[in-house]
Amino acid sequence: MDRADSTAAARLFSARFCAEGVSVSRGGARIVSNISITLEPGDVVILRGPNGSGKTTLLRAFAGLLRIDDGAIRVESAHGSSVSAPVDEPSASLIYCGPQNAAKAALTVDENLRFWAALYDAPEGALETARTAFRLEGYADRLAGALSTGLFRRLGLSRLVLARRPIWFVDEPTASLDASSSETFARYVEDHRAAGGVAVIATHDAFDIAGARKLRLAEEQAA
Amino acid sequence: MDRADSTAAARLFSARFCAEGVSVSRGGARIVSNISITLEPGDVVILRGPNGSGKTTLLRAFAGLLRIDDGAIRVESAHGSSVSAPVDEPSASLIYCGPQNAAKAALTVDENLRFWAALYDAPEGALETARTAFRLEGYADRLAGALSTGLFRRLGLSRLVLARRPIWFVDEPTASLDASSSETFARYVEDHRAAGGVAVIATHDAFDIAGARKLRLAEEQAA
Amino acid sequence: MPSLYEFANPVLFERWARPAIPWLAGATALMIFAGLYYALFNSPADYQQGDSVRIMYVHVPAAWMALFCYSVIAISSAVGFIWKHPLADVAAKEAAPIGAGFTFLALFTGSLWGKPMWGAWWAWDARLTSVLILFFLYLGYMAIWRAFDDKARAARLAAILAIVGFVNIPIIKFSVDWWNSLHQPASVFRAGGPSIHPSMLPPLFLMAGAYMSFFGAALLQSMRNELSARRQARLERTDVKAASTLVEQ
Amino acid sequence: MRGLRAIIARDVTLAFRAGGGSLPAVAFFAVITVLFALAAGPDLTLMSKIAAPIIWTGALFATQISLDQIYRADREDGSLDVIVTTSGELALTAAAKAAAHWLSTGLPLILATPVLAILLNLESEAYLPLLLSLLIGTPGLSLIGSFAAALTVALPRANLLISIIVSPLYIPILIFGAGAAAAGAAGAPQYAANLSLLGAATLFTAVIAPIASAAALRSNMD
Amino acid sequence: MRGLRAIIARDVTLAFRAGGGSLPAVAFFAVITVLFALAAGPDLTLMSKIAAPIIWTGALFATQISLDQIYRADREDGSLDVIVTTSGELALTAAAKAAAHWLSTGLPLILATPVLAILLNLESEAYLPLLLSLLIGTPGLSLIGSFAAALTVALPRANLLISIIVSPLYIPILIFGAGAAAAGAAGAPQYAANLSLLGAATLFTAVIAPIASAAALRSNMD
Ligand code: HEM
Ligand SMILES: Nc1ncnc2c1ncn2[C@@H]1O[C@H](COP(=O)(O)OP(=O)(O)OP(=O)(O)O)[C@@H](O)[C@H]1O
Ligand SMILES: Nc1ncnc2c1ncn2[C@@H]1O[C@H](COP(=O)(O)OP(=O)(O)OP(=O)(O)O)[C@@H](O)[C@H]1O
Ligand SMILES: [Mg+2]
Ligand SMILES: [Mg+2]
Repeated sequence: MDRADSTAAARLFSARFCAEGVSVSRGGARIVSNISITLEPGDVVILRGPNGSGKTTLLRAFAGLLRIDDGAIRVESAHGSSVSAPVDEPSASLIYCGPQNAAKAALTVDENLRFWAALYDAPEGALETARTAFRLEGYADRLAGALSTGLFRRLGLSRLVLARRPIWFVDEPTASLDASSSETFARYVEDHRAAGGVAVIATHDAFDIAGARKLRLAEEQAA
Repeated sequence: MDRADSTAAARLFSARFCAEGVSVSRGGARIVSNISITLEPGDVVILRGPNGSGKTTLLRAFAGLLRIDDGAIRVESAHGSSVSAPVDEPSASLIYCGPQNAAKAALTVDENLRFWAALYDAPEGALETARTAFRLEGYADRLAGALSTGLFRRLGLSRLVLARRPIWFVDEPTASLDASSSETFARYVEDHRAAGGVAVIATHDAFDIAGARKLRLAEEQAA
Repeated sequence: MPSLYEFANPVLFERWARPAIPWLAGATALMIFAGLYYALFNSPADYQQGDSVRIMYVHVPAAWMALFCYSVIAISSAVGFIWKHPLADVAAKEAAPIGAGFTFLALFTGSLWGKPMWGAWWAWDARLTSVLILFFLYLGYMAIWRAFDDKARAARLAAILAIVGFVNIPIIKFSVDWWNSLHQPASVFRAGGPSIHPSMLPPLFLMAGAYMSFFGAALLQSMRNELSARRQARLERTDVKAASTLVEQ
Repeated sequence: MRGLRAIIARDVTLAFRAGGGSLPAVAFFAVITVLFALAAGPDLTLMSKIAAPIIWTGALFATQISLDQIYRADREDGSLDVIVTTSGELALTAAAKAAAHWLSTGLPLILATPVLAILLNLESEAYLPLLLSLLIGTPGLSLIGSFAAALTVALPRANLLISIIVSPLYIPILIFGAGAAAAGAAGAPQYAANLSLLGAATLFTAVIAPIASAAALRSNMD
Repeated sequence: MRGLRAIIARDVTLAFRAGGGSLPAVAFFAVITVLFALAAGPDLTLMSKIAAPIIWTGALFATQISLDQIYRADREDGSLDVIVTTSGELALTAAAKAAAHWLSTGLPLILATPVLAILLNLESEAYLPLLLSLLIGTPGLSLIGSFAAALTVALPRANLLISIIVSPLYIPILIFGAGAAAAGAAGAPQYAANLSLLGAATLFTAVIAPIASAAALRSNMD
């Protein structure tokens, strides 16, 4: 999406994300506990923390992809009305982009994009926009399985473009991207926040967004 | 492996790696062409380049895991005698650590380590060393499939410890590692070079090793 | 009056289950003894089958229990799934091995009986196969419980399977009527009253009663074991790893 | 609707592409049938007696062998997250996945049946009942199977568990299906009854299985 | 040696763990047999006639269904790189992979045969020839199968191709194996001849298949 485009979309995005006292367990062990956070339109959070601290766990729980033990998760329109609570019924205003890329190796780049476009009910031109946003034009007919690691990651990230959802949870987006692609992604996040979008980005990289809140997941000091 | 240990191993490692005019194709298209490089004992190369420029391709070719179109690859003992040419007969002095981690999700961390130890014919204590080198002690009986991305990567990298081979080709080692684990890895590479080892490390991260050569694969190889 | 939920809460459960177990065990012993006495010495040999008919007193109640235990599992699963009641999940889980045991007993004794009656240990008719399949259903149900470390998830998934699998019970029950079969149709629990010789009924019902109270005793005991094992596991887990929290940087 | 159609189209494409996931099951079954005929020797009447049961078993087989892939592949590459979070009604999505599975296993099997039936020396009056029973019954198999797949999606490799779970649930369809095929071939009066019971079983499954699959998928999110 | 033993141990562990890779093939086959017998109805003499061919077909089936996994799983998670680069002699490694496959499919099938044979009403004098023929023949199936797996390891999902490649190669073993089982049951004189031809076929395979697999694996590196 070029910049003018997405800024024009500012009126679309006005969702607030709100988690209160969220605790999540995995394999019977408590991984994160009592997490509260409120994200107003335009808020971007960069989430850090050592390996195994629960970043992925938390993002998946926020996106309604993991059952929470305690607490509440709400997505509200900025006017205060509750749009939906993601647990059990993942909300149509959220998107989670995990470390896997949700693309099929046996389909071409374009076939993958078209499949997502249908699922996210993206409009006509979105495919083109997604292709250019992450510079995949040259690979339209390439099998996704024959892409390099970073190109495959770019394909995965292009879901963000197709989905056009206000609330993003993105997990290690830049893990195998080259410098210029990371840059592209960062600009794309800035456009998203300018349009009133919300994003939580888990990363280990030097990746940064001006004005983003920095949060850290760390093991509780043993009480 | 703690530092004293590996420095003591210095006499072991004295292999030289030599590639001359190497060209590699994939899916019918030439990806890298006419690459020549010689690595003396103690040389570390940090290989960079945009996504799709052929870093992975090159490392796999060096490690004898990909057929080369042209050129020659030799591993020599430092005294000049040719130990082996990796194509068709991958050399016992090389190890390639790719973006996948070669670990089985359905086996525990320790079972994976023990399997590698057998393949690399590692001595008794090596298992313990590998566990501590990448701080996996707490996870010995955890199924590898239930590790976080970064912990899984650490498990994958611990092959380097078990294999104790002089020539390393490591592909995006730090991609999902937290800062302290990247640090651990860097120290580990330094020990390796101090012991006379050779390493080529492809990365997009800010990762660096003092005194390492920096090489760059420039072209993005579009379809 | 306590609500159903309170009645089934683990502490209360312990309070009434513990004393109930010896009574049930005693009843089992008595009825087994009486039933076997009747079955072996005080009931007529069949005019066709001779003494091998006596396998019936072991076989038939076991087959009934196989169906009954599965129904217990399905009902407690539904309660556990809908009202999220942990005791119901535990009851379903612990009823499964017992039910599988009865199913195996029915298969085994039926097979023993089949050799003199039909000339083969096994025949491919719907009744026999569907009991075999019921055995698979039990195995699948137990396998789901075993496959997941996370007990809450295992409970939900096992419950879904048990409820869906319940549709098979009527099919097993009525397969003899619907499908070509060597096996005889129901002669006790059937429309129009029992059609077997009245003197065979007392030992049959005594054995059925014995199986029933055995089921009760075994179920309560293994539920108690499971509950205390879970308490233990919970106690042990707290000191494993601290959960993470968010801090602003 | 657009999403559901896309899911079906994609799954069928994947099945047929590059040796795919579920189409091979039919080829597989055909090969096994030929080899079985070879192993059983040249007794044609024997063959013709077991032709219909063999083909019905083949339907079970072709369905079962590919179940594992219905959700697991999507889960492993992250697509399942996308599918779950974009589906308006998860039960409908589950139904679409089952439909795609039928299109790439049940349907090819039905298309292959006339050829296999010739190889197995099926009597000519048995063709129609067999095909009809397959047409009515196999969608039920895919529906039940995809439920089992949803139940076990989180387990690393669950083939064993799936086959244990699925076999009891297949029984009604198998009994009525094979029964209809046999009765139809013999001109027996139970033919119609068996067919309508088969239809009822499949319809019932079509209602229950997607709901149960959706519940299982939700419980399996992690 | 240490590496080869580790490969066998790991593959067998994986097969048996969590519903594993190839063990289920046997369970799968058992379930299919049960369902087939149910579909075929209660004719016991018919059953006893086809019991041995069914079990031999089951051996092919159990072998074939799990071939796909022999190398592909290792390739996808990167283990194949490790195995290839550490193996002194790749043909020996290929033989070890085939041995592991046999231990987790052929052997369990042989162990399950007595039970399945009871269910299928096999005549008592047919047990020994059947078991003997399986014991001699199934290693050949695993060896041939692992060659086909090596040949197709680079293809995304190659089940179809594998079954096409493998079925003609299986024919000799199937003919001598099923032939030996039948002749032995009937007390026919061809019994010994069939068994020794079967043994010869398996031995020949044991020499050729690992070498061919190694060559195929090398050509498939990328
Ligand atoms: C492995 C083989 C067998 C299995 C799995 C089996 C299974 C069953 C089942 C499930 C029932 C309960 C029926 C109901 O409540 O409606 C039952 C009852 C019965 N079975 Fe079997 N059976 C087997 C062999 C036999 C044999 C060989 C005989 C004797 C010829 C036999 C005689 C009976 C009788 C008399 C009943 C009581 C029927 C009634 O009064 O309701 N069964 N069996
Ligand atoms: N399926 C699972 N079953 C059991 N435990 C799990 C599972 N997945 C993750 N865990 C554990 O939960 C903890 C948190 O994992 P998570 O993936 O959320 O960490 P993370 O912060 O994303 O780490 P990374 O930086 O390595 O990605 C880890 O200890 C991990 O081993
Ligand atoms: N199996 C394959 N078949 C055909 N082309 C391939 C295959 N694998 C990779 N390629 C292509 O080869 C080129 C180089 O890929 P390679 O993986 O070596 O890049 P890379 O430098 O490692 O990139 P990255 O930084 O993204 O990991 C890319 O254009 C890629 O699409
Ligand atoms: Mg993570
Ligand atoms: Mg790369």
